[in-house]
Amino acid sequence: MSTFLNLTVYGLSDGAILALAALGFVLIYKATGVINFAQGELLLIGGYTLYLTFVVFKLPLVLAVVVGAAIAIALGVVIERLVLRPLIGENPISVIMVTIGLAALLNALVQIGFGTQPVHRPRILPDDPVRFAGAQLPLDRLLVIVIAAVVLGVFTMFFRYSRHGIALRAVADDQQAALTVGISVRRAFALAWALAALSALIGGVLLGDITETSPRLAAFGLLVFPVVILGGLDSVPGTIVGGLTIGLTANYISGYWDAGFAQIGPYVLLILILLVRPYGLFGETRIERV
Amino acid sequence: MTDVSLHPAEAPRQGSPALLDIRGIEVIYDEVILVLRGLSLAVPEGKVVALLGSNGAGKSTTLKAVSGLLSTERGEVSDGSIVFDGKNITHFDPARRVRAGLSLCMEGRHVFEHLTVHENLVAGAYGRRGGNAEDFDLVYSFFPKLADLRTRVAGYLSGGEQQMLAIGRALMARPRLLMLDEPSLGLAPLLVQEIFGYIRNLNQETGLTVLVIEQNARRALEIADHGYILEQGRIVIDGTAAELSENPDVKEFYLGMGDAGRKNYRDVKHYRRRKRWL
Amino acid sequence: MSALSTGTYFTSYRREWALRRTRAEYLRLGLIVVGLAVLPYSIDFYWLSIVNMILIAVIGAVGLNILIGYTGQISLGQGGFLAVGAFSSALLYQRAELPAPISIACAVVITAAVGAFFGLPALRLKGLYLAIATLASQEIIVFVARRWEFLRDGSAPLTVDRLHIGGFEITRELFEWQWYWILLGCAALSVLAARNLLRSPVGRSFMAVRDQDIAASAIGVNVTRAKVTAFAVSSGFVGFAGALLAHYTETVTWESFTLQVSIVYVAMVIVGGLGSVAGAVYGAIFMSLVPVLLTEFLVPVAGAVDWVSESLPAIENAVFGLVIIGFLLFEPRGLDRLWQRSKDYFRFWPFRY
Amino acid sequence: MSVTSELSSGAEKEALVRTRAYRFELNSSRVAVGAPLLEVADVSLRFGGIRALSEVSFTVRQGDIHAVIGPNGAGKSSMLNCVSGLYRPQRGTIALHSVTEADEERTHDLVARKPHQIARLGVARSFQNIELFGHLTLLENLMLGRHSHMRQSVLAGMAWFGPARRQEIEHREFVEEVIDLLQLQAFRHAHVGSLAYGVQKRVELGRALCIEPALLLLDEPMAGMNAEEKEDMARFILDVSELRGVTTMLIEHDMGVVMDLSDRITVLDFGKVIGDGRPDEISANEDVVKAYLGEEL
Amino acid sequence: APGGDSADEEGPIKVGMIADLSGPTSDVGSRYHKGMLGYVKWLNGEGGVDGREIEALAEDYAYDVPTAERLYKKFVNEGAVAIQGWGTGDTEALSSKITADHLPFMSASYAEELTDPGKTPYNFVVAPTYSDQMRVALNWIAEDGGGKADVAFFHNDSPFGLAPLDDARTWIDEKGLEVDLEAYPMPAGAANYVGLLSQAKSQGAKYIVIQNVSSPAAQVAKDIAAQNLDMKIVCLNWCADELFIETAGKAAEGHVLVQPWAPANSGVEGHAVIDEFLKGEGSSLAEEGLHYAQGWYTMHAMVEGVRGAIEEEDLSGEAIKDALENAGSIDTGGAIGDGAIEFTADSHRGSSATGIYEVKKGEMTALETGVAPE
Ligand SMILES: Nc1ncnc2c1ncn2[C@@H]1O[C@H](COP(=O)(O)OP(=O)(O)OP(=O)(O)O)[C@@H](O)[C@H]1O
Ligand SMILES: Nc1ncnc2c1ncn2[C@@H]1O[C@H](COP(=O)(O)OP(=O)(O)OP(=O)(O)O)[C@@H](O)[C@H]1O
Ligand SMILES: [Mg+2]
Ligand SMILES: [Mg+2]
Repeated sequence: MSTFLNLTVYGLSDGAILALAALGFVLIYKATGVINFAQGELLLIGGYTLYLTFVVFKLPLVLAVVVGAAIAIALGVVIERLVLRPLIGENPISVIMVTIGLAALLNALVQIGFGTQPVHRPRILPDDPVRFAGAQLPLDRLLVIVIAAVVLGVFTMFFRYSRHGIALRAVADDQQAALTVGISVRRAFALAWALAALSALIGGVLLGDITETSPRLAAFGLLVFPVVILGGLDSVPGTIVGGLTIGLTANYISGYWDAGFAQIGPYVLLILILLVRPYGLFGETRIERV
Repeated sequence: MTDVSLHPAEAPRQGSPALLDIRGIEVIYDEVILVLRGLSLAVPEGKVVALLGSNGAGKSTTLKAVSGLLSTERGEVSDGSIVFDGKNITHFDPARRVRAGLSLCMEGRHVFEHLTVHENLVAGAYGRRGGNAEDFDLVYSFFPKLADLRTRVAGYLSGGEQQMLAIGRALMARPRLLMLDEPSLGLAPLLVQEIFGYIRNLNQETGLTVLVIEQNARRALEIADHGYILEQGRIVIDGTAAELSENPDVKEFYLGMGDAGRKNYRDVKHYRRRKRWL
Repeated sequence: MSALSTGTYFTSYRREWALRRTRAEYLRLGLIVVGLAVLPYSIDFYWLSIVNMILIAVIGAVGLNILIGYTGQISLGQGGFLAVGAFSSALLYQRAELPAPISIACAVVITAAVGAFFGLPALRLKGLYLAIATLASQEIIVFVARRWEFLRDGSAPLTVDRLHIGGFEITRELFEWQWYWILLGCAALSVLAARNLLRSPVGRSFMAVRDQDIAASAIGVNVTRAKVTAFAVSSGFVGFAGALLAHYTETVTWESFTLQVSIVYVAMVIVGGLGSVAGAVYGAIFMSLVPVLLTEFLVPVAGAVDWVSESLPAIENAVFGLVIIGFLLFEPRGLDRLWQRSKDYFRFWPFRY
Repeated sequence: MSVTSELSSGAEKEALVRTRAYRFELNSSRVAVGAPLLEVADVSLRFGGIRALSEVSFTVRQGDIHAVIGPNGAGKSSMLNCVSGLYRPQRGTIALHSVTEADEERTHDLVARKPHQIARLGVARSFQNIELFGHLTLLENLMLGRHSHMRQSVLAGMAWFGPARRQEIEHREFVEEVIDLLQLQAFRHAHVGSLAYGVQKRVELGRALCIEPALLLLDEPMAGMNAEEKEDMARFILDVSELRGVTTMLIEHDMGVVMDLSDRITVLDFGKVIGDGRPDEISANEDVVKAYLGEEL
Repeated sequence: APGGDSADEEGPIKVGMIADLSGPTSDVGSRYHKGMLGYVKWLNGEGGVDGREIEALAEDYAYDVPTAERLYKKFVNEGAVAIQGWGTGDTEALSSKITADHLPFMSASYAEELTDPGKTPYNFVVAPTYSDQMRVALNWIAEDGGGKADVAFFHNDSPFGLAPLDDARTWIDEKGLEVDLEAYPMPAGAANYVGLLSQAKSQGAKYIVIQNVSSPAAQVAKDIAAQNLDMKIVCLNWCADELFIETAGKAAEGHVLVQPWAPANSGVEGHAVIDEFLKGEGSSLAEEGLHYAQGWYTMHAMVEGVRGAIEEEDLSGEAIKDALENAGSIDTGGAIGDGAIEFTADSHRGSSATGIYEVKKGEMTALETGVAPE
């Protein structure tokens, strides 16, 4: 029982971070129709940004987070402006390729700036364990779950009900029509990238806290794919369900079965789910009428 | 025939000062395809103007140039200027034109497929912070059917329903000039009748200025004050609606009338005719 | 009159179907042939080895382009299918001792079958959902290759004996040289076969599925069959490339077939130009050469400055990323399109249009 | 059967067909003129809570131009989609009759079949919003219309020389005839995506004809055209119907076109049949006028 | 033709180096590579080999096997007389080629099967193999556990991770150790290993032997601390280093590292020369870490082969191989194992002794040094 509880907490916290990473991915996809292969790198940049503000610049924590967020948002906007805007209206596959190039570039920039070794920064989250139902539960993981839940909740509400949320979805549907109603497609795209970078910052910082801040953070980005597919590429709530499903599955597999399968477990699950629901659990069915 | 000017660019502009004044614009796509070749037209405040022309003449391109959509299709205005309400808007970005009071209802409806009807309308009022209850009431009063469909996903509506939504959405921006690109496309006769009725009402009740592209020339000339005929990127004829309806060429090619009323489609023969103005 | 006109049509079809029509095109073809013939005599064997790897990549990229560019089914499973081809041929040649041509042929068939199997989700999935489902196939295939001991020689990786076909054997001294001719032949055949296929009904059905699958089904194209065939054909090419890779590199290990490989292949297809056989060729050349040339170019430049030489690899990667981004910003439709454009430019010169 | 036709006598028609020297029969149906070709019975179709069609029944007879009209959202396109297999109705039957070479009568249940199988039975169609293969040339689009008549061999295709090329030539001749019929010669090698709207509509008709249709389904072939272009399109549809005997089902909102061209009209409203009859009967039907026509005509 | 053209001429002696400087193992790969380059620079400063300089043909392959294959050909083409590789992937992929091309090859992949000249005559393994390290670890665990112990073996989910497993089982049987050994593959890129730990816990394991790189090992240490588990990690080679300690922080305390290369703080005599050299470069071994010394002495071993070949006036791959096999004991001043590297014609196992360290106050503190499996 205590093992189960433990695995559940760890699974949920892994899942929460995955959901944060996936959130940015979904935002970008939904608004701009771009599959962002640099999502893992945004996570990486997020982790290093806090290192920069907190350790290198020695800012107090709160300020470090605020400045970090500003940097992340600026980065998102710059990427959109320099790299993606010129490609508005091009074949989505070409745009995918650009994000692959972007991933290589961002990764290399981190390496140039911070080297290939892990960097060390003081932990932000308290890591004393709490005892509950006979299990030793790590406080930091519990906090990760709470923080991620709040962030995801805010994003979901924003997307569903706010005027800007609707505008982002409108842009995703039909850019020309969005222009005719006065929505600035460029601003919407920039907003999507900024929000994606922001959520990646939160994810990267949390992940860095419970693991390490090193170039390896980027590898976590690959897991975003099964997450978003499970949830549905364009569903914000889907990322939460997808993230938690993948997090829990991987942890249960490695707790009760062969941990090696934890690596491909998510993919097998993904294929099975796609066979039943081709647009993921919550994805929008593409409207095809003739 | 006599009253119809064959050279509109040189013709004196009649009536009140134009709300929209297009002065000799040239549009090219892809840096090679020249579509509009020095097109000029004027839409006076408070009037309904119809723009007619066969497929590919450049009607939609004209509206795209006015609303600033060309850049999304690798097109650009390479010469001439577009003046709206006294301001040269040729190089404004689209959002700014909407805020200035230009609203375009695109050909082929272009509703936001995955949004509900209501969300479509909210998006329509984006430039005005989402619109207020009054705006929604106005739209729902013009299109009562939309009120029933409020929560339906727009992509699954039938063509006519989508067309109403598209016009409703354009109205949410409270435009001064509403541009409609083939609003009757694919609509049932009763609806075409209704939609043109709405347009007339809008114009008469709210003083909204309208520029409408239409293939159904008869309907368009019924509600329009003024008409332009566009062929191969140039205005070839313009005049008041009444003048145009009497023009024999317009009658033959746009109104489908033989010498004695409407021609039966079974009587059409295989031969190529030539429009006299070309 | 009508008899006459059908008669003329008949002769004109042939002319229409010739792959090259104008004199300039023949001239260009001639130049390419001459270039390819003198190439192995004009470069050293390191550069020849790069050419050989490019030739293998050409086969794989042409195959992948059939799937992505012509059928519109994005696949990130290329690395996995290369692995299937490589392991199949290596095992059949090494353990079952089949002659190389037969083992390679079998590898093509096996990979086509595996590809068709992993293509089954494509029947229900669209676009990017499919792309990620194929990512799953990549991960699963590599997982199997990593875990399955049968695919190793004890604890060492699978080694493949030097290629011999009948009495002919590749020699150590002429290794790259002999392989060049073999691979050039294989690549040329593959390119030709792909171009032919794509103007036959099967190829057209691929493109129909890509452009408008609902309309395709309504005019009698069996969309299911077209998609599965596309996966099989594409994987067949990839399997061919994988098998050649196994014999050429003489060692087969799962670590050669990572996701990175899949991504590089997708990059070849996109940078080259989607839906163009020639584009796939250009893309394979470009993506293989850029990193090599970058190093050649940057190492001497960087040698002087200490800081630079320490982060040189990272700088190389950054430049590589920049090259891809810059290139796609410059011409999002790929090298093939760039080529067409420059041809147009000279045709219309000095007029702009 | 046709109300007014300048080519009322069979001999006259035949003569015209002969002078134009067509080698290929476009019409692939051997059902006798006037006999039922398509029988739709009790078809109901729902999308979630929306009833697109309820208990729709009607019959299309060989040789007719059969129009389906009705307000927007009435279910006309959905009906067509059910016939061509793109939608599967929850209830009802759709039967297509055919006569084999050996004069055996056959009935095919279309509800159980996939779209490509239905196309193979000779049901060809065009779409409301043009659905051409935009990146392909006009020729390739039309050759795709021949797809179900061609053998599909990967290996032969790769080899090209031999059977593949022979087959290509054979079918190309058919396609050239359709090009000739629809006067598309000028655009053979153009990518259809860049063609003018009206031409695209014609290409779509051509692609359908290449199937050698037993039944031709046209969804608003004249939408977005001006009077002149409509006249051209009307002429093509009449040619196909009168000269080549192809049975046609037509959805159209232009009442002039519908009344002039069709032999029979079915009217749908809210998924139900509210009228079925000859054009003169329909224009006199009060329900139809109220639900659909308004003051038009 | 391949095989060291420039071999017999005057001028620099070229050695190819395939390094991971930007790939997944670049954290240690770059340290190791720097050590090699440092040695070359130092040696050339000292006058090179018999008056001839060593020229390092070094390039990054980012742990990408096809790139490694390409670089190999490039180095051969440029006349390298020997090759320094790095990881398991490139070592495996190149082993048949170096055999065919007669080029001596060393790398940081210490798989046991590479020590058999009958199979891979040109591969030289300078350090104790993974299997030897494992044997030492098992011996130590058996003793530390009071003769009996339950051991969980956490390994990288690949042939590299599995390399010592079979030998370990055989060893347990042969030596009659009362050790219960269970193997668990570690999924790559996981954010925690609690699942594995709870499996190990239900197995009753008190010792976790880890055959993986240091980042995941450090994560295991953190998870053990977070879970308050009574388990001791025994890291082999690639996770037994300063990186493990730095990354795991205080969670590293008390865990055991089996590391054949002497840590920077050991003060072994062989490190003096390195420190001296690094001082001139504005750095120190403490800063560069033990993998620097590992690279340094691996290069040293190879150069000793080259030196022998030059003495025979035949700078071919065969000659270097023969020289290495007959060089006798190559002294490293205690930098590795029991201090020396020695190859013979029958065995390319350069050394078999290793040190055992405990993490105390963030330092590697020797428990035993120079322990060979027996
Ligand atoms: N994005 C584009 N790129 C290239 N050419 C274009 C583009 N859009 C339109 N054209 C060309 O410009 C010409 C005019 O097109 P436009 O859409 O303005 O015509 P239209 O008068 O609206 O016709 P329709 O009645 O068919 O809507 C056509 O010949 C068309 O092929
Ligand atoms: N794929 C679909 N999913 C959900 N609802 C659909 C779908 N296709 C059609 N509908 C619904 O079925 C009803 C009938 O639509 P249909 O397209 O058949 O109308 P129509 O008679 O062709 O109208 P129009 O003349 O405007 O084209 C509409 O309410 C439409 O919203
Ligand atoms: Mg238009
Ligand atoms: Mg319809």
